[in-house]
Amino acid sequence: NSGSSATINVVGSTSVQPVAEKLSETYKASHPDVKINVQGGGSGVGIKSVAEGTSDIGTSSKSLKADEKKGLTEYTLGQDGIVVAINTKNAASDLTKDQLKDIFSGKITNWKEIGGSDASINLITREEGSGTLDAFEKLVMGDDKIKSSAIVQSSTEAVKQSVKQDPNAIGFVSFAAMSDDVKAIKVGGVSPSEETIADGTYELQRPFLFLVKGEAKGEVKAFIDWVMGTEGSKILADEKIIKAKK
Amino acid sequence: MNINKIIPPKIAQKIMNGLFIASGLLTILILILVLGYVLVKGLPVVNLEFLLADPIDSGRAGGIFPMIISSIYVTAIAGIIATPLGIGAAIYIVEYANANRAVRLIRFGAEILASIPSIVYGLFGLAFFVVFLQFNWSVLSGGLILAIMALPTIFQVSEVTLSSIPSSYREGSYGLGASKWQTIYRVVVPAAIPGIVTGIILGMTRAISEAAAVMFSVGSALQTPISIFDPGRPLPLHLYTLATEGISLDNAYGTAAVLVIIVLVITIGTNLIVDRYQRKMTGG
Amino acid sequence: MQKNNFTEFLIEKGLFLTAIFSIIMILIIILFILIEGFPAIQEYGFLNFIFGMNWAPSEGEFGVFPMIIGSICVTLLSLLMAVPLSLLCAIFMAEVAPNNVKKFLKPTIETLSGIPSVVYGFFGLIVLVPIMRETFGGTGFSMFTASLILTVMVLPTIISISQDALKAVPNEYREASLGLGATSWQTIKNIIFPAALPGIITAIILGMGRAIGETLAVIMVAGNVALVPNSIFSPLRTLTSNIALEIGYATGIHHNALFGTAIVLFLIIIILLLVANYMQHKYKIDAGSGYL
Amino acid sequence: MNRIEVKDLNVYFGDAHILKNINTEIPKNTVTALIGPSGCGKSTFLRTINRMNDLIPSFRKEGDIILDEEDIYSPKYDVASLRKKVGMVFQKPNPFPKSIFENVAYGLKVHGIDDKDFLHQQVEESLKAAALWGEVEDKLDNSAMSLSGGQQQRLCIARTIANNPEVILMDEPCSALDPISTTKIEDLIHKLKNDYTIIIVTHNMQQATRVSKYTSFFLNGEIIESNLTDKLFIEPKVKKTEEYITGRFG
Amino acid sequence: MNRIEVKDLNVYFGDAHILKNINTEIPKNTVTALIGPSGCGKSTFLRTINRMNDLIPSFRKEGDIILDEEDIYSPKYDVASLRKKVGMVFQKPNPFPKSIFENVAYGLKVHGIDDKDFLHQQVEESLKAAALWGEVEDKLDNSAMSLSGGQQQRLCIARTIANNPEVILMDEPCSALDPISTTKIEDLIHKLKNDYTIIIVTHNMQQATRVSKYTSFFLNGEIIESNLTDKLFIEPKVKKTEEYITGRFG
Ligand SMILES: Nc1ncnc2c1ncn2[C@@H]1O[C@H](COP(=O)(O)OP(=O)(O)OP(=O)(O)O)[C@@H](O)[C@H]1O
Ligand SMILES: Nc1ncnc2c1ncn2[C@@H]1O[C@H](COP(=O)(O)OP(=O)(O)OP(=O)(O)O)[C@@H](O)[C@H]1O
Ligand SMILES: [Mg+2]
Ligand SMILES: [Mg+2]
Ligand SMILES: O=P([O-])([O-])[O-]
Repeated sequence: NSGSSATINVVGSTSVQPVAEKLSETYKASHPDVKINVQGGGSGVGIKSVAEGTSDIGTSSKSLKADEKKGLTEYTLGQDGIVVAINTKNAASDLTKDQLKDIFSGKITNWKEIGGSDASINLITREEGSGTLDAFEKLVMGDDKIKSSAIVQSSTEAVKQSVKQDPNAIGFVSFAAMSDDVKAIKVGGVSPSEETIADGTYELQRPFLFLVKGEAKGEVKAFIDWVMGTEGSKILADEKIIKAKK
Repeated sequence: MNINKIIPPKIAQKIMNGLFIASGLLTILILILVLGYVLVKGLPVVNLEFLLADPIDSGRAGGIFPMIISSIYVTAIAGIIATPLGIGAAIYIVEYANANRAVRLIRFGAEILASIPSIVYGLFGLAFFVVFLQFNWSVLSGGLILAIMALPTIFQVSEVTLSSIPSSYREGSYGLGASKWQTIYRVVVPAAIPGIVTGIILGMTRAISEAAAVMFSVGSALQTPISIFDPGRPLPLHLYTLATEGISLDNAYGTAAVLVIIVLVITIGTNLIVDRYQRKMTGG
Repeated sequence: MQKNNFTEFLIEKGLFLTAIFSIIMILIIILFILIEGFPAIQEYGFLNFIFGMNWAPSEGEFGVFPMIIGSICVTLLSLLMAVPLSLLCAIFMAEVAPNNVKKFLKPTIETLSGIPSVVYGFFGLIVLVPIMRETFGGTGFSMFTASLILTVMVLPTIISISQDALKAVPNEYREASLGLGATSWQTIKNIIFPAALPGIITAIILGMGRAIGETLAVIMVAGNVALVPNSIFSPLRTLTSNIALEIGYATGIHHNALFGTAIVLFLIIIILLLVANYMQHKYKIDAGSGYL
Repeated sequence: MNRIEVKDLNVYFGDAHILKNINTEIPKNTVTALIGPSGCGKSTFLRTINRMNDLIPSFRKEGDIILDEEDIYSPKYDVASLRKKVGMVFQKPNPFPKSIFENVAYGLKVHGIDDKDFLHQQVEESLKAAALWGEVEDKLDNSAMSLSGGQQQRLCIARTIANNPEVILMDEPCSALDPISTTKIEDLIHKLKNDYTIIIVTHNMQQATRVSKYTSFFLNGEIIESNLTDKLFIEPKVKKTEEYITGRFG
Repeated sequence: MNRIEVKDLNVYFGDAHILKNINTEIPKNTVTALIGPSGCGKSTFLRTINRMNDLIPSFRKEGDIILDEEDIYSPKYDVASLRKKVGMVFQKPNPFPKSIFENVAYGLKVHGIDDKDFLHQQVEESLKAAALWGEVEDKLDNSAMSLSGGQQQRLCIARTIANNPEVILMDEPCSALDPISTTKIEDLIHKLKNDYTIIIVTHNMQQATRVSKYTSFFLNGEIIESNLTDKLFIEPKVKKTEEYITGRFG
């Protein structure tokens, strides 16, 4: 059904979903004849469905692997920061990337080793394949693996709630979804903010992507052009999706 | 029976009564805790605007009207399809089938259907209804998935109830020259109504509260579905997105509260009707 | 008459179609799962898949053994808690409670099954997990926490269906037993419960189906650690959680492996159902075939 | 003329041989009484005539039952129309869990009659014939399950005759009735016998003599003696019959 | 001495006033017969004495029933022991869906007896007393549901007396029985009456005169007349009673 009617199906990443919805809401106001359905499912579903042609635009919250890229055109909406979050009662506040790596790989197991009280560290990670985890692993863990006994949560909010409830927990969440009921840790002295993400000094970040099979055409192209244009960029900025400076 | 000698019947009765009442109270406590949790957290955001407005900003503001309509759509489709299929199959098994192996196979099939995880239904729905049958992301696809999910509950509960109907009712009817089908729909099914309704309620409450199974098939669209081929976003799915992506926990609870109230109204209403019906039939 | 018989014939065949509908659906679903899941099992090896201890898709490791244990443990533990509580409560409602309590209790309990799993998940995450952590130590995410949530989730199914089965037992039996001076507990135990047993077992099987199939709520409170749990307070991952957690991102062999998980789940469900059916068969009472 | 002919009938429930070599004829427009000790197979015999035993899985029969020259067990015989033609009052009253009115109207409705006035009139007439009208006319909408034992029995009689059968099988229709109601039911039987063929099971010898023209004596699944009622009771041919009807039996 | 005293008893089912101002006494170790037309409240009266009507939600009563000087409806009265003491044979035979043996042994087992030999002996004795032994001794393990109507009725009698009650309520215990079985049950009643208090509902006037010492005549929920059976049947005081027992009623 792609292209033939004035309906655009946007399918994929649940992290991108709210932004995509906001975009389609505004776009439809000025283009009443176009219908845009935003459907979640996850980045994998987005990549798969756009490759199979069942959706017009696939969305992803992580960069694609080489074999996934085949035949797809990527449009980067912007960067989302990954914030390492701890409980507001926790005294720790600044960690280096190496410390983070040691914490998540299980070499550091007690908060007192890194400036907190004497309590063991409860690790909260994300599920295999999540865009957030993908970025965190690439940027922090390097060749090390996250300790296999770490608690796995399947969504940004669930990680936030887990950290909010447990004074000894540590996890990582999307910058766009950050709020002050948990505490953001400085990484290597840099605290996450729109500026530090934009200029790349805050290193933990991942892209939000729109994917199209082949070249974008017709209504789909019009929509993507609009998204990448000034009006779209303004909305993306409101949603804390940050355009990289370089 | 030996237990009688160790614990006299009267004491046993007292102990068991204690246990019954304790478990009744425990269940009530759980009820109050869970329902109370949802209502206390959710009711503050529920007002007329919340019920009747479209969501704004992915649901951070505005209301949940399209979700209510979507929920009605998918649940109705599920009910319209699963109820006759479930009851029909139960009738066939209890009243017609006598080949024992086929019966056991069908029963076993229903039990398996009842145990399949909703997420697998979700994936199956995507592959089968959305892609293969070309129903696209629509309330129809979602409703069909929910129908398959609700089917085994309706079937199994109806089957048990139908087989507990005394055969003297059937004999009375056959004795008057009623055909098999007349006997079934005039005597046997009416006598089994209370149980069948329990099955339908349980099947439908499962359908109306399901998110994972429709996640990949209903479309998640924020606008109100008009035809069954339009995409929609049933309440549980909206709630799921609001809650897990950290969009608005308050509105998530509000959505949950609305859903709970809808279900509560439906179950209480149906139970009252069934109760009155049953008393009229049996003269209790 | 001729026409009448023809109608009857049509009705019978129509009902037959509805009856085999679930079989057809099952076959389609199984086929779908097999097609999607088979490549992974073939590539990774059936035994490696089932008995492998390590699940690490990024490294091409697909062992589901810890999840098999997780699913079975969580299901059994929750049934262990839910079945006695629900049956006692069903008896309470059918035989003991005053009329107005019954009238209020049944619909509200049924409403419990209309609360979305996500809500149970959040309830567990925000209310139950901290309590568990403070009471039993650890992270609070555990088999026990997940089982508690599942217990609450399957209560309505088991209670409502068993309660109906109990109520359907003809009053004559009750009167006959009470008339002999049996206490109401003796009447329940010796007469009513056995007569309602087929319905009660159906209730338990449906409850079991719900427990083993539940996903979203379990994900939020079980911890999802893919290791064999060593106590009921350890976190664990179930087969269904495994699918739900990763299916949104999985592509290629990883995607197939998740469907392989579903195949394993199917096998477990079939084994559990066979056991349940065997027990149902074994304890079925012979009600005779009398007519008077 | 014979309405029903039974030839070499043998009935089994599983291994138990319940009816043994039954050969008998039921003449048209008369009342035939079946007597015999409890458990001898009277109900089984009645239930074989309207194929009610078909519902019991372990049931098996040999021999034939011919109704109006047709074998009722032949595969092409329509069972529903058989049962419409051959009405039955069961031994244990088995009202439907419906209102009193619906119970009596049931047979008519099933056979396609839905004219309200006609239904009401038929229900009233049948209940009057079964001597129940006076007790229930104000509560036709109440559940039949709340009637007393004897009232339920009369309701089942009304339900059967409302359906206008040609043959009526009555399995102890007066067992739960007081003498006055019994008399009324017997009057009903007398009235019906001009147009209907009636088979009645009774334990009451006086009743058998009062209502029936023929009587068959069952014992252990066999018909020991069949004769005109007057003859059978006054000069029984078989010793066992005599012993039974004089109460010196066993 | 009086075993049971009934004082100003009124019974309602919902709005229906079923028993009206019943005042009567049931003397010890005698047989009292209750007679009256169908639907007059006899079963309801019996079921009020062993509190079986408690199971019917719409049941409501006023007045007192005193058994051995105790009010059986007082909150602290133990209902189970009341029903053990006051056994009942129901109007409609209601065997359990269990084996014949289990049916009869049920009461004993419930009261803690599990000695196998003793159970067997009791079951045999009770079945013999109820004149059923001969017919079922080879199939004690068969389901009680496969018995004939009269056999089920005798089974229920056996089940009740196996339980050794002190008071026995019998609601038309012989309605489905042939004359010979009836005689045997009447013999049983004669034997029991020396040690037990028996109340029997019967539609059979002869039976009432044969077995009972006292008779009460019920009509429309009221006791019209109570007297020694001989007196009541020979010279009834009330016109209605006379009309009823002579069959000229209504
Ligand atoms: N559960 C009930 N609800 C309402 N009315 C009832 C109920 N049970 C009995 N009745 C009514 O109470 C009256 C007395 O009933 P009962 O069973 O005591 O009569 P009975 O004297 O035993 O009659 P029978 O000889 O026919 O058994 C009847 O008119 C009957 O319709
Ligand atoms: N479903 C059954 N399975 C096995 N045996 C049965 C079944 N139904 C009846 N019987 C047996 O068949 C015999 C005849 O039963 P039937 O009901 O015909 O007796 P009946 O003459 O009507 O006796 P009653 O006067 O007591 O009603 C009995 O011995 C009974 O135990
Ligand atoms: Mg019989
Ligand atoms: Mg009565
Ligand atoms: O849904 P995701 O953005 O986590 O892929």
